[in-house]
Amino acid sequence: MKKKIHRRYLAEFVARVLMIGSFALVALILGLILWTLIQKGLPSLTWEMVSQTPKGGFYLGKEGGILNAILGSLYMAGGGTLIALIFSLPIAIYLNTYLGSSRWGNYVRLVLDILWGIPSIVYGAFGFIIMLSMGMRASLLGGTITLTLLALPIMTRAMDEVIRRMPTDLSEAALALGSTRLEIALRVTLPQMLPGILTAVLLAFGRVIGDAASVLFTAGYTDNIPTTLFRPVASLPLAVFFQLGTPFPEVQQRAYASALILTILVLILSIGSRLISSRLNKYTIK
Amino acid sequence: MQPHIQVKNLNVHYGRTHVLKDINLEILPQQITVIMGPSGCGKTTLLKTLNRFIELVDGTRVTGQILLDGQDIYSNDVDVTEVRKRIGLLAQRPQPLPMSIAANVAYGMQIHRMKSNRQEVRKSVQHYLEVAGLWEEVSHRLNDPATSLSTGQQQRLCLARGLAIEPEIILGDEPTSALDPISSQHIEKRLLTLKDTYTTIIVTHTLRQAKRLADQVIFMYLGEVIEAGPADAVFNHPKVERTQQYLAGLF
Amino acid sequence: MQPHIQVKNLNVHYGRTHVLKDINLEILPQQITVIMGPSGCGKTTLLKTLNRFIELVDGTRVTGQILLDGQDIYSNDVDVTEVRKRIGLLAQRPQPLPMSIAANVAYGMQIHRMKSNRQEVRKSVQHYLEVAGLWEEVSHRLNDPATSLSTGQQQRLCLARGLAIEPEIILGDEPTSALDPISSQHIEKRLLTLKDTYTTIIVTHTLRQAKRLADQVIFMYLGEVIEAGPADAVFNHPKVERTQQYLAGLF
Amino acid sequence: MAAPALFSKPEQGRPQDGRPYKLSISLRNRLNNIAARVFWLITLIPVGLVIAITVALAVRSAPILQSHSLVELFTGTVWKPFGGQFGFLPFIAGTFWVTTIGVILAVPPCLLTAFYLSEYARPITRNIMKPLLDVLAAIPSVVYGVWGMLVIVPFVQKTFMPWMSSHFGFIPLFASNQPTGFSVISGGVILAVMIIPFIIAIIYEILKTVPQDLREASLGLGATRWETITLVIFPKILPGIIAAIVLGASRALGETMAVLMVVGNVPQIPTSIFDAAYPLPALIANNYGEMMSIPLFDAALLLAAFILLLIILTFNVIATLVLQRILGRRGK
Amino acid sequence: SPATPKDANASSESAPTSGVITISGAFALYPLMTRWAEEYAKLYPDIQFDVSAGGAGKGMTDAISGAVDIGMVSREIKPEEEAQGAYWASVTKDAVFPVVNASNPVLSDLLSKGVTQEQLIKIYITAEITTWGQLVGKPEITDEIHVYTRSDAAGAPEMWAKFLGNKLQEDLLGIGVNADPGVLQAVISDPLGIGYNNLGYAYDASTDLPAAGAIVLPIDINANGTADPMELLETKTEAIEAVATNQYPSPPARPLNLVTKGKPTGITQAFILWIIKDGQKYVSEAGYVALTPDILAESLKKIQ
Ligand SMILES: Nc1ncnc2c1ncn2[C@@H]1O[C@H](COP(=O)(O)OP(=O)(O)OP(=O)(O)O)[C@@H](O)[C@H]1O
Ligand SMILES: Nc1ncnc2c1ncn2[C@@H]1O[C@H](COP(=O)(O)OP(=O)(O)OP(=O)(O)O)[C@@H](O)[C@H]1O
Ligand SMILES: [Mg+2]
Ligand SMILES: [Mg+2]
Repeated sequence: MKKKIHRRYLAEFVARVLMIGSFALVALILGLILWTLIQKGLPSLTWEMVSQTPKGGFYLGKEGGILNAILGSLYMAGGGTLIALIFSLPIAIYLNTYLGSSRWGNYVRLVLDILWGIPSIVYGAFGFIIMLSMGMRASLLGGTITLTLLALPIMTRAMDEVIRRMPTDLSEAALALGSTRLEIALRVTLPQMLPGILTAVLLAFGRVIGDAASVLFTAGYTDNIPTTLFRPVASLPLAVFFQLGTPFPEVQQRAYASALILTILVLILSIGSRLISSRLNKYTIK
Repeated sequence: MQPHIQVKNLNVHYGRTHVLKDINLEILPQQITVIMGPSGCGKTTLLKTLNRFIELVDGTRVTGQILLDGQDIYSNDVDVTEVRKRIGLLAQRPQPLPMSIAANVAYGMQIHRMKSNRQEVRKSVQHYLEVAGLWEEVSHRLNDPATSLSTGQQQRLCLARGLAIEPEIILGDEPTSALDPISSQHIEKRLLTLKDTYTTIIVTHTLRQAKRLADQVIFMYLGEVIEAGPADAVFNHPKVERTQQYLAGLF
Repeated sequence: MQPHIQVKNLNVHYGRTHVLKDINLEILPQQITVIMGPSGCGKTTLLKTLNRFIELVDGTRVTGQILLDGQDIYSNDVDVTEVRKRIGLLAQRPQPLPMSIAANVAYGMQIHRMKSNRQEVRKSVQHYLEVAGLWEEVSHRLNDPATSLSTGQQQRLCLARGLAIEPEIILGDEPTSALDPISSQHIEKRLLTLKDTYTTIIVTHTLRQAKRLADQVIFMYLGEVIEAGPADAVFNHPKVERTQQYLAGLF
Repeated sequence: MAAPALFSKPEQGRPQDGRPYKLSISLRNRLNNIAARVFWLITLIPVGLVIAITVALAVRSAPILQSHSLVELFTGTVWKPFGGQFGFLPFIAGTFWVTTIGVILAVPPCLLTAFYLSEYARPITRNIMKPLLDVLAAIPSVVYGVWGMLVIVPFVQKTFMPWMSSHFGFIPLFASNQPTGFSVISGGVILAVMIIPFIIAIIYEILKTVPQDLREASLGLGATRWETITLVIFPKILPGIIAAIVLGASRALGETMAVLMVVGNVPQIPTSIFDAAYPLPALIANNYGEMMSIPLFDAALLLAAFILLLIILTFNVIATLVLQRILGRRGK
Repeated sequence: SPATPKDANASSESAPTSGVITISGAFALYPLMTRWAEEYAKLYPDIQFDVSAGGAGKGMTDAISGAVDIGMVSREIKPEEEAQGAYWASVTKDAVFPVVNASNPVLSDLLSKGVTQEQLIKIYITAEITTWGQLVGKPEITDEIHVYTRSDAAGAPEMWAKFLGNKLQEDLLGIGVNADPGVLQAVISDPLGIGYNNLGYAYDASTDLPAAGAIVLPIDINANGTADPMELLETKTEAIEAVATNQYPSPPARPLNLVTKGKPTGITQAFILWIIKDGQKYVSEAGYVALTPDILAESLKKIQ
């Protein structure tokens, strides 16, 4: 009964070493990137950075902050993610609860995978063309819609892959009580799959809050705090992009600080929502 | 008496396997019908056919008719949800829903909007948990997840949940298989009292239970109904040799 | 006789719930020990503690000792896999592995490299399916997915699969609950023949089955062992009032 | 006994034989049906979007298709748009190389890490790791790109490439023709790092849907955890794993900024992993500014997007077919 | 309430003093533009600015398509663009300088001899010179030249190509790196690298010297085989001086332009005029090169 050297245990051991190894590798890379951000960004991360808008000389290394970009990103990414959620949840539910493994479902999945693979810059350009043809200029509205489109495929597909694997016993148990599919979706599938759905939402949120190319075209940039839907709006990734592009080392440092702010925002959101979900999570069936 | 359910020339195939063969049955209202037969003979399949669960399994083919009060439940314009509400199935493997113990029982009442306020729902939850003989064990932990119950407790929970939607017809697939004799008897008693309101179909492997409960008995073997009729007749004067053997095989 | 398993001061908590309380037991080798008790009293928990399954549930706390041939199975240098191979558990809810029927039975033999070639594996698969009384029903569809079996068939499959790894100790959690009496008896007979090779612990709710099988009996109630001893003594001269009541409550 | 009709009729809402008042089933069903219809309509959004994008790209890339033959566009290797030469082959090859390397590098650690997190790791490790993965998915591409330039490119140039080419230089795949570190491999590494959080997160969630009973069934037979993973869990969720990898690869195909910052952007067909390459998204991103101001160039760039779309489509269709193959074989 | 101009020299009196001006385009002009915008908004608090970067081409596209009021373009305007209505005025000047790594193996030779336009063509266009030894006439040195160029379409590479025999960006050889800081970074971390950067990147604003780790390669403009003092641009001040006085060739020096769709009107016109007149005093403060008076006058004429 004592641990013996045996081929099987060797395999287990090797596998475990490999797993811990790759976990360590992933964690290391993660750490390395975060460390780069912290090391380069922390020194210039001041309260001024998050509480003020850029003053005229901000990009020349003078005073100011990126409050405009923080708010802009939160508005656009938050709005985009929420709107995308409104659409992707029904799609994911429809694909699984209503359709099962039908052909149409697979077409929709294929379509979503394609959308997911299209570079965001194409979304940006596409949105730009459409906005031009409608006489619109770069604006909060345009940016939010584009980010919605960007978030939709990953959110839907990630949810879909998780919901797809819900045990059939569970939906049968609910069906036997005379539930309609809608009721199963809302009262059984959602609570049971909540962690997976949350992960999907967070992945999509991360994707859109970090994307620069699409908002460059459709949301533009400004040093002002957004006030209406129809004016250009700043965003964090563009702030990073612009600051990195300046010749001044102190401004480039601020780029890292901006990226760090974005990271912290996402971290807070992720931890917060996961905490809430683990509360609700107590009833899931393992 | 008008039969509540009529099964006519029912055949069920899973892919190439022919599982139910030419079943013809009449289930009488306000009686307990017990289905018996060796493991794998098609009892669960028959029950699943009665509430249209069978169509959830890929690759099944159902032919023949099942008439509920004279209406074919497989006809196109029938509303499946309605069928399943009226014909409640207690599955062989108890499967709690991902919610608390109380919410499991309340679920059906809520979706069917059977109660007008929380107070009533709470009262009903208690009532049906008592009917299933689970109330005492869980009254102090109604908000625990239903998965934290033991298998037997889960089975009783599913029973409570199934009765709570007040179906017309109860299909019980070995509803006491995981229970100790005392709990079983508690439930049997309930089924007997409820008999006048419901039409009940029970699958069981326990001959004693069958004898205690049955008004009508159906014997199945290899996908066929080999004998069916009033309990008394079937148990005491089985006509078919197989049934005799089966009954004799028990002790 | 040296006890095969010794349970000393065992306490198990699920979170705040104290489920097993101060259990002390000795399981003798080459005997069948039957555990009885009302639903929810902790039988499954006890079995899961014996093969260290309990640690897979989040938030459990186990204190006390379980000695297998004198070695504490919860000590740090013990290999869990080895424990689980030596103490085979037949779960209360049969759970087929997502593979074919034959592969389910062969699974254990293959990971333990118990057979040297395919031919032998195939022979063993047949052998154990016969032991479980399933061979006839499935011999023509060994490559079908195991999930396409009926619940009772799945239960027998899990039995075959569990016996195939030739454990020293068999823990059976109501291993015949979904079976008809004839299949049950087939399995009971097998368990009796295998008794000399294995140490067997069975949970059952059927008093008759218990009487047919038991060398030793353990009565549990609300997480405690209230009476334990040789079958004859416990069934015929129960010392504890609860046991008397329980035995009387049957029929 | 006059039983109520099974068919959905409005009278169903009335109280029946003294039983409590219920919301009529037909109303709930109507809700359900309305939901089904609305949901169906919503699924049309992505479909419509793909069609719209395809049509838009096709229309806008039409000018170049009129003046250049498809063969010329797809087999040409010279990219001099102002000289009228539009050879897309280097870009297609670049896309292929970088994505392939990225996915190959990402998949094994992703699988192992997801398995580790779900099957072995203590809850605390999990709870720390998951938000970090969320963060990793959110860091802007430019930051990855800069990080790649600061860390990966020098590492490849000064350490990895010399070592590889001194040991394996005789294999053309590892020859150092362009010893700057801006290379296919750097792009692949960055891509791998960028898609890792997506793949791990999705596989992890899929692993969480595997019923605990199944693990117990295998462990109860004395299987080790690794055997349980490889023999039971892996086959069970294989379709999900493939889907997760396909999603990761699709992301890799479309990633732009980070890759273009480290990949060298030389329109040539790479023959070694240390050669520079020029993937399609990089082509679009590098020149997006000039789009629309010069018509034929505009058409060429949109054709690049169109080609990328076709590549993603082909890739996904192949993946779907492979998946169906696997499922089909298992069905037997 | 209409704001009263605090500046007596305010341009056209009739121009409205409130509204929104949107601007996008070249990264090169972005920092300076935000400065101008701020100063101008101090004078006319009711005028709001939305300034965005994104590259010269983006500025051009946006301006032509009417997506913004002003596009910032750091290159020459092409005939096609003019045909589509692009109207421009030069507002400041920039130049591209070749840079090499500070630990280049033949650094002293390079600094004493400089490189001629001819040699640069052989490196960047025809690939006739591939080693540093070849470049300085010491064939025993076989270190390869690692050529870096810009991957993104922008003013700098266009001007650089134009300087190298009137070529196009697509003719430039070398590893493509994104944006000015990218090329600089690549050269700084590669001892065998050569690249080219705009003024602001080639030199460090705070030290007045070339960016740390990099050396600005003197161009032997008069092709006399040595780097004369005026060709050896050791500080930023010297470089600005050389560009401002047209001693540094043009291209690679070039004016930076503001583009509008058609001749600007209203507040846009007023703002550009202000830039050309009063705005010029912020140019050198931000490290840019002021235009010569004649070019400024020409711009003024175009806008007024
Ligand atoms: N995960 C859990 N969390 C909290 N309580 C639990 C959990 N699992 C079981 N319990 C409780 O522990 C007690 C013992 O459970 P156990 O499954 O051992 O009962 P059992 O004797 O096997 O019952 P049965 O005959 O119904 O299977 C029950 O009251 C049950 O509700
Ligand atoms: N999905 C399926 N595909 C193929 N065959 C199936 C499937 N489900 C069940 N069967 C077969 O159909 C037969 C009847 O199954 P059913 O579940 O109705 O039996 P049962 O009478 O309920 O048995 P038990 O008492 O063991 O529950 C069995 O032989 C079973 O193997
Ligand atoms: Mg059954
Ligand atoms: Mg139990």
